[in-house]
Amino acid sequence: MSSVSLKTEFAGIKLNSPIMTASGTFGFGEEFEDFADFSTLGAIVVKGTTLEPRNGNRGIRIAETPAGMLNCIGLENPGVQFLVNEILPRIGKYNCPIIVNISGNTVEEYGELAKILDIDGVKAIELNVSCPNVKEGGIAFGVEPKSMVAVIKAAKKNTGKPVIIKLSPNVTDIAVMAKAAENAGADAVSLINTLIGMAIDINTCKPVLGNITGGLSGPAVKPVALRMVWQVRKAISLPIIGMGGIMNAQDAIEFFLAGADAVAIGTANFVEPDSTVKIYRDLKKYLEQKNLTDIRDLIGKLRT
Amino acid sequence: MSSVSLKTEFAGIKLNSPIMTASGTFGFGEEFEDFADFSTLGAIVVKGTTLEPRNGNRGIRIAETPAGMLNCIGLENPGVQFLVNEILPRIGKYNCPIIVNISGNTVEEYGELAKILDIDGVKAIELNVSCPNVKEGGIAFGVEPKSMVAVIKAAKKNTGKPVIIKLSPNVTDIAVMAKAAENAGADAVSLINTLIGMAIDINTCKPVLGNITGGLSGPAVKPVALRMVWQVRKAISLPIIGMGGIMNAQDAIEFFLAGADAVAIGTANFVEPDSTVKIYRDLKKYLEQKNLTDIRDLIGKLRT
Amino acid sequence: MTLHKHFLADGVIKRHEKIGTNDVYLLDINISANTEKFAAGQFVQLQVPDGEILLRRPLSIADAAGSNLILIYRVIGKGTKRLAKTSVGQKVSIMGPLGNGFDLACKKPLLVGGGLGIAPLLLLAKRFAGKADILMGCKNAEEMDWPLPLFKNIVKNTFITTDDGSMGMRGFVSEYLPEILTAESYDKIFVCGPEIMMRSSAEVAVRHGIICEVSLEKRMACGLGACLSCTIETKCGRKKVCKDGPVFESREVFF
Amino acid sequence: MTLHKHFLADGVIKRHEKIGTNDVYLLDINISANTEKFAAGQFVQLQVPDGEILLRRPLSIADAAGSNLILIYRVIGKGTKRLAKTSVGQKVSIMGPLGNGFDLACKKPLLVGGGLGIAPLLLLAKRFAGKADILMGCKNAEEMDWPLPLFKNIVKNTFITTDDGSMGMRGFVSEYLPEILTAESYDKIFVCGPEIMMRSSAEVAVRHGIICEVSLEKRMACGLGACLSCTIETKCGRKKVCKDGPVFESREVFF
Ligand SMILES: Cc1cc2nc3c(=O)[nH]c(=O)nc-3n(C[C@H](O)[C@H](O)[C@H](O)COP(=O)(O)OP(=O)(O)OC[C@H]3O[C@@H](n4cnc5c(N)ncnc54)[C@H](O)[C@@H]3O)c2cc1C
Ligand SMILES: Cc1cc2nc3c(=O)[nH]c(=O)nc-3n(C[C@H](O)[C@H](O)[C@H](O)COP(=O)(O)OP(=O)(O)OC[C@H]3O[C@@H](n4cnc5c(N)ncnc54)[C@H](O)[C@@H]3O)c2cc1C
Ligand SMILES: Cc1cc2nc3c(=O)[nH]c(=O)nc-3n(C[C@H](O)[C@H](O)[C@H](O)COP(=O)(O)O)c2cc1C
Ligand SMILES: Cc1cc2nc3c(=O)[nH]c(=O)nc-3n(C[C@H](O)[C@H](O)[C@H](O)COP(=O)(O)O)c2cc1C
Ligand code: FES
Ligand code: FES
Repeated sequence: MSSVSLKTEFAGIKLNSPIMTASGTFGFGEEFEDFADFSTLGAIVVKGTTLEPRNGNRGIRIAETPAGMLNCIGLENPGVQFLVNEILPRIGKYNCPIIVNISGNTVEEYGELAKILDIDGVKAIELNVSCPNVKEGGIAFGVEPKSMVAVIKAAKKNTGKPVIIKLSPNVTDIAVMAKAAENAGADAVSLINTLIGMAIDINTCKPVLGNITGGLSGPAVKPVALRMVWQVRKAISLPIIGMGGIMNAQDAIEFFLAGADAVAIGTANFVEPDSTVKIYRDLKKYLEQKNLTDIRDLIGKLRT
Repeated sequence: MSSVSLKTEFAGIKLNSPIMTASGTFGFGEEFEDFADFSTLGAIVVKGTTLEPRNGNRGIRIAETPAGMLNCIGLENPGVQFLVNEILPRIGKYNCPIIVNISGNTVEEYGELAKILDIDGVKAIELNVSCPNVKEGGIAFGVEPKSMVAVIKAAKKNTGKPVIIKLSPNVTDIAVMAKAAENAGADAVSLINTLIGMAIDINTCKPVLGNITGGLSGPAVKPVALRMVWQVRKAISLPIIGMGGIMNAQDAIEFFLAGADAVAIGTANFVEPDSTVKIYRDLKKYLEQKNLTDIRDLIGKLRT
Repeated sequence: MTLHKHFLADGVIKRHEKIGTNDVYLLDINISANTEKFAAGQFVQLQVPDGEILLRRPLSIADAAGSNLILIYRVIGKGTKRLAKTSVGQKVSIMGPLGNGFDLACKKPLLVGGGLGIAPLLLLAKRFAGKADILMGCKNAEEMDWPLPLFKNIVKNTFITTDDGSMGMRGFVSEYLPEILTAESYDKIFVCGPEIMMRSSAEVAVRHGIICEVSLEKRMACGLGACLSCTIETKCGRKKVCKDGPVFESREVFF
Repeated sequence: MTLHKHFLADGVIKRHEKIGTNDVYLLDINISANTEKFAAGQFVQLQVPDGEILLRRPLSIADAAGSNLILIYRVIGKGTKRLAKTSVGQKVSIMGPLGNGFDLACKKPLLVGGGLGIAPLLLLAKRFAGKADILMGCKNAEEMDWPLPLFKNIVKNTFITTDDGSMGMRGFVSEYLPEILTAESYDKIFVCGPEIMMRSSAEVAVRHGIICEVSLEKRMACGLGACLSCTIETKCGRKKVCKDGPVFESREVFF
């Protein structure tokens, strides 16, 4: 019997562990039923949701890159009403906090979405202001403090739930964005979303992806993500969900040390569908080895 | 006998091929004498040079990351006078254009360096305004158009040589920077310098690198670099040196298609010291297969 | 159509050999799990060993017996090139069985395969216990070297086309198909191969009033219906090839 | 001290086996090039096969004969862990010989090695053709399992220390060193091992007025003096371990 506890609290939400899933990589949880153990998950962050259903991008949607992948899914989703009516009731049975990742074309849409999702079965909302794949909306909000602030305020005004802002790494100074988010009243930040990248097929001389560019994720981006978490940790005092290339407990621990209060697992779910379970197990082992009993003893403990 | 020509011109400089070496990864060329074939190289871009000799950063200076590496060399170099008096005369024998990469603490220093290097034996200067490792200087110039413009102007005023500005990828909008550079009178741009990243040793709970953060290079960054070259190609008409994770001819071709007029090989030199030779050979083969006779028929030919 | 709970296992390579002149390999993997109920048309997500390749690769179940899985693949790019280097005894992580598989309900089936699309038809032919006919199309006689022996005793009649006429009929399967469908009263055809070949074959089938199932290919990340890499537009809305497919009734996807 | 032009070659693994209880491996590689003139103390940059590991790994030349190179390494992290999985017959890219190597000029040499630092002393002992003595230090008797047999017939006297006293003298080599230096009139000592051990040994040597060469370790990218990953501060200015070293006269680097 291990006396190590991974239980924690994030923005007022009680979590079984600080291990969450990254939006868009874990569906609605159900898809991973055979591999995940929902009692070890801190939260399921579901696929990016919009007011209306969306078809996403045409053509090829993923490409593998060295130690990473590009995606241009383009926010395909069944729309918020379907989520509320059909999916949330279904996944409630996991007894795992559900965080809904939302995306809007306008500031008002974020507000509207926040209002619709201010219901039981939703523990928090995560604002995706950085998805690089959708021409209207998305991108603009995430790289410019003013519009990001407007989005946060619109969301806050319309919900009693914690509002998590997901920061884009495609900015000159992530700390500036984080501070703006803190001042705007966000309850937490998550970072990073994907870096914008591209791949070319030299046989056809065409871009590999249907949308030309896509979002880079996976181990390749980990050094950048880790650096940004560390920068943001120094800049603000809001809780942080760290993500970007976390494949195993070692990676997760690096994020905790850098200052993440929770981590989210993304691309790793595609590589090992039981990644979250393994990370939970190995994280416990690490704490035991280090004679720590509480995951919170690790957070921000980087010695510089 | 191949009728394919890799000869080209870049910012008025005649090149044997569009394959250059990336500053800081190829020393002064001499170090690679046993492996490189200088007649296949377009230019040697030598290590970042400053007015005074510099010792660089303390502690561990490199770390391997998934498909990439972090470095925090910190611009160690023997100073511009040593370069001019000792090194340039020595490496003149290669008959390969020498481009000197320079870094200053102030705008004036860039001007001074440009003036000192306005000599035979130097074909062009490359302004490093993006090295993320030096606390004073470097970083600030590369992420803010106004100071970058000042640096370019200072250099241009002091030299008759082509001035290449090396863009930092750590910005929100690389096209904005490129346009500012074009307007300021730069003769060419090169991109990308390294992305800022970090690595943590979970046993010691300390950063791996002596300088805490370092510059990420290698295959991991290629998708980002390629996207930026493509973005910049659309934004300006200056010639571009594309770099970032080019390991083989296929990678190089992707950069040419995206719009690079020349490419620079960096981290690959550490992996295969004869990378540039192999890329030269395989690039020729590709052109033959595609029934192209001139490398310039490839440049910017991405079909979107 | 049987759906099973997915397994994730480190299989052990029992056999790995080149079976075709043109870089086609057979991989026999012991997964220490009963594979008897895996449906023909289902696939696995195989992890290319040795760490360089990030994403899993989807490969059809070509055969399944006891606790062994047979996969047949062609070297296409980075992943399969590296896979071809793995040796007997090595471990390889396998996740599956994924997708729906073919619906066997029919009396007189015709299997139609092109290139590597022939692979999943092997298990399908077995499930039909000898009562199926097969029409195989390849570029040339050389490309027929691997499927011919494999199908020898598990189908009734074998029809062959090659693009260059070096074996069997000259031309595409879809050109030969009307003749076959007229000569014999098949009530269902199962097509797997390049999309253009599936489209044209499906068209012929529909013209002959015969139900046609096709097996689609799309780039996949998760293989579980979560990432939406593989979504397609169907007559009945958007579907995921990995989960709702890869097998679809042709009229649902080609319209 | 002989300096050679570098080669870059795909060596073929001829032997690869665990020689120590604690994850120490011996790698015998045929590089189809004459290795006879490689200097003791030089190293190679070895590419870990299979593509996952980007940078080469520096490993000392433990032995060189004919066209074969012997490397002895301990599994430390990602790269050596993966290296340990390569099998006989596999190709491995080797670049070398790099660095300066030890300066053999002396009459009565004492080799001093700690842990894996003992590896390069093997070739050094051979170059001294039996006239060298060796002082080896390890954590415990178990750690002595691989070096003992290797040095058996190529040195005169062997002195041993273990941290826990389970073999030879109890303690660090530097504690035993004064005694040895007093008993016998060595005119040069060659030290390779953990930095702290080299520092303290060098101090003893200097106190006894004996020249001491040490072999340093620093993280390396290029191994050619180009990237400046491995620069150190010396009495004579900044030097590169990969090119100006790895061997230095102790007073040049420990001051
Ligand atoms: C359900 C399904 C079953 C399949 N069954 C077989 C089979 O039995 N035998 C066989 O040889 N091939 C089969 N394929 C195709 C096989 O997945 C690809 O040939 C393989 O993924 C190529 O990988 P690569 O790394 O060599 O090529 P690369 O071109 O380097 O791969 C780059 C990326 O594109 C993807 N990709 C490339 N080609 C295809 C393709 N045709 N379909 C889907 N993704 C692709 C890869 O998975 C990878 O993510 C199947 C595909 C699907 C979707
Ligand atoms: C000139 C020289 C000769 C060496 N000779 C030997 C030898 O004969 N036998 C042996 O077992 N080891 C030797 N080493 C140390 C050996 O290079 C490291 O143990 C090895 O690189 C560890 O790689 P890894 O991927 O397993 O470890 P990781 O810790 O995962 O490596 C991460 C990075 O750090 C570098 N690194 C880690 N430890 C060291 C180290 N001690 N020195 C230099 N770089 C390091 C790696 O090369 C890599 O770039 C030598 C080092 C140098 C510089
Ligand atoms: C296929 C895919 C789809 C994604 N969809 C979303 C999304 O809908 N909303 C969002 O905020 N982030 C989305 N992301 C980004 C991830 O949530 C995460 O921020 C990113 O992938 C970095 O983490 P990783 O490297 O662990 O994957 C997506 C990522 C991938 C790979
Ligand atoms: C060890 C090292 C040292 C570098 N030093 C410099 C430098 O002095 N000046 C500079 O402009 N860029 C420097 N760079 C950046 C490279 O020139 C190049 O822009 C970057 O590494 C991306 O290319 P790559 O992925 O091919 O290495 C350095 C990179 C590395 C890895
Ligand atoms: S592959 Fe992920 S949804 Fe189909
Ligand atoms: S390793 Fe590159 S200079 Fe020494």
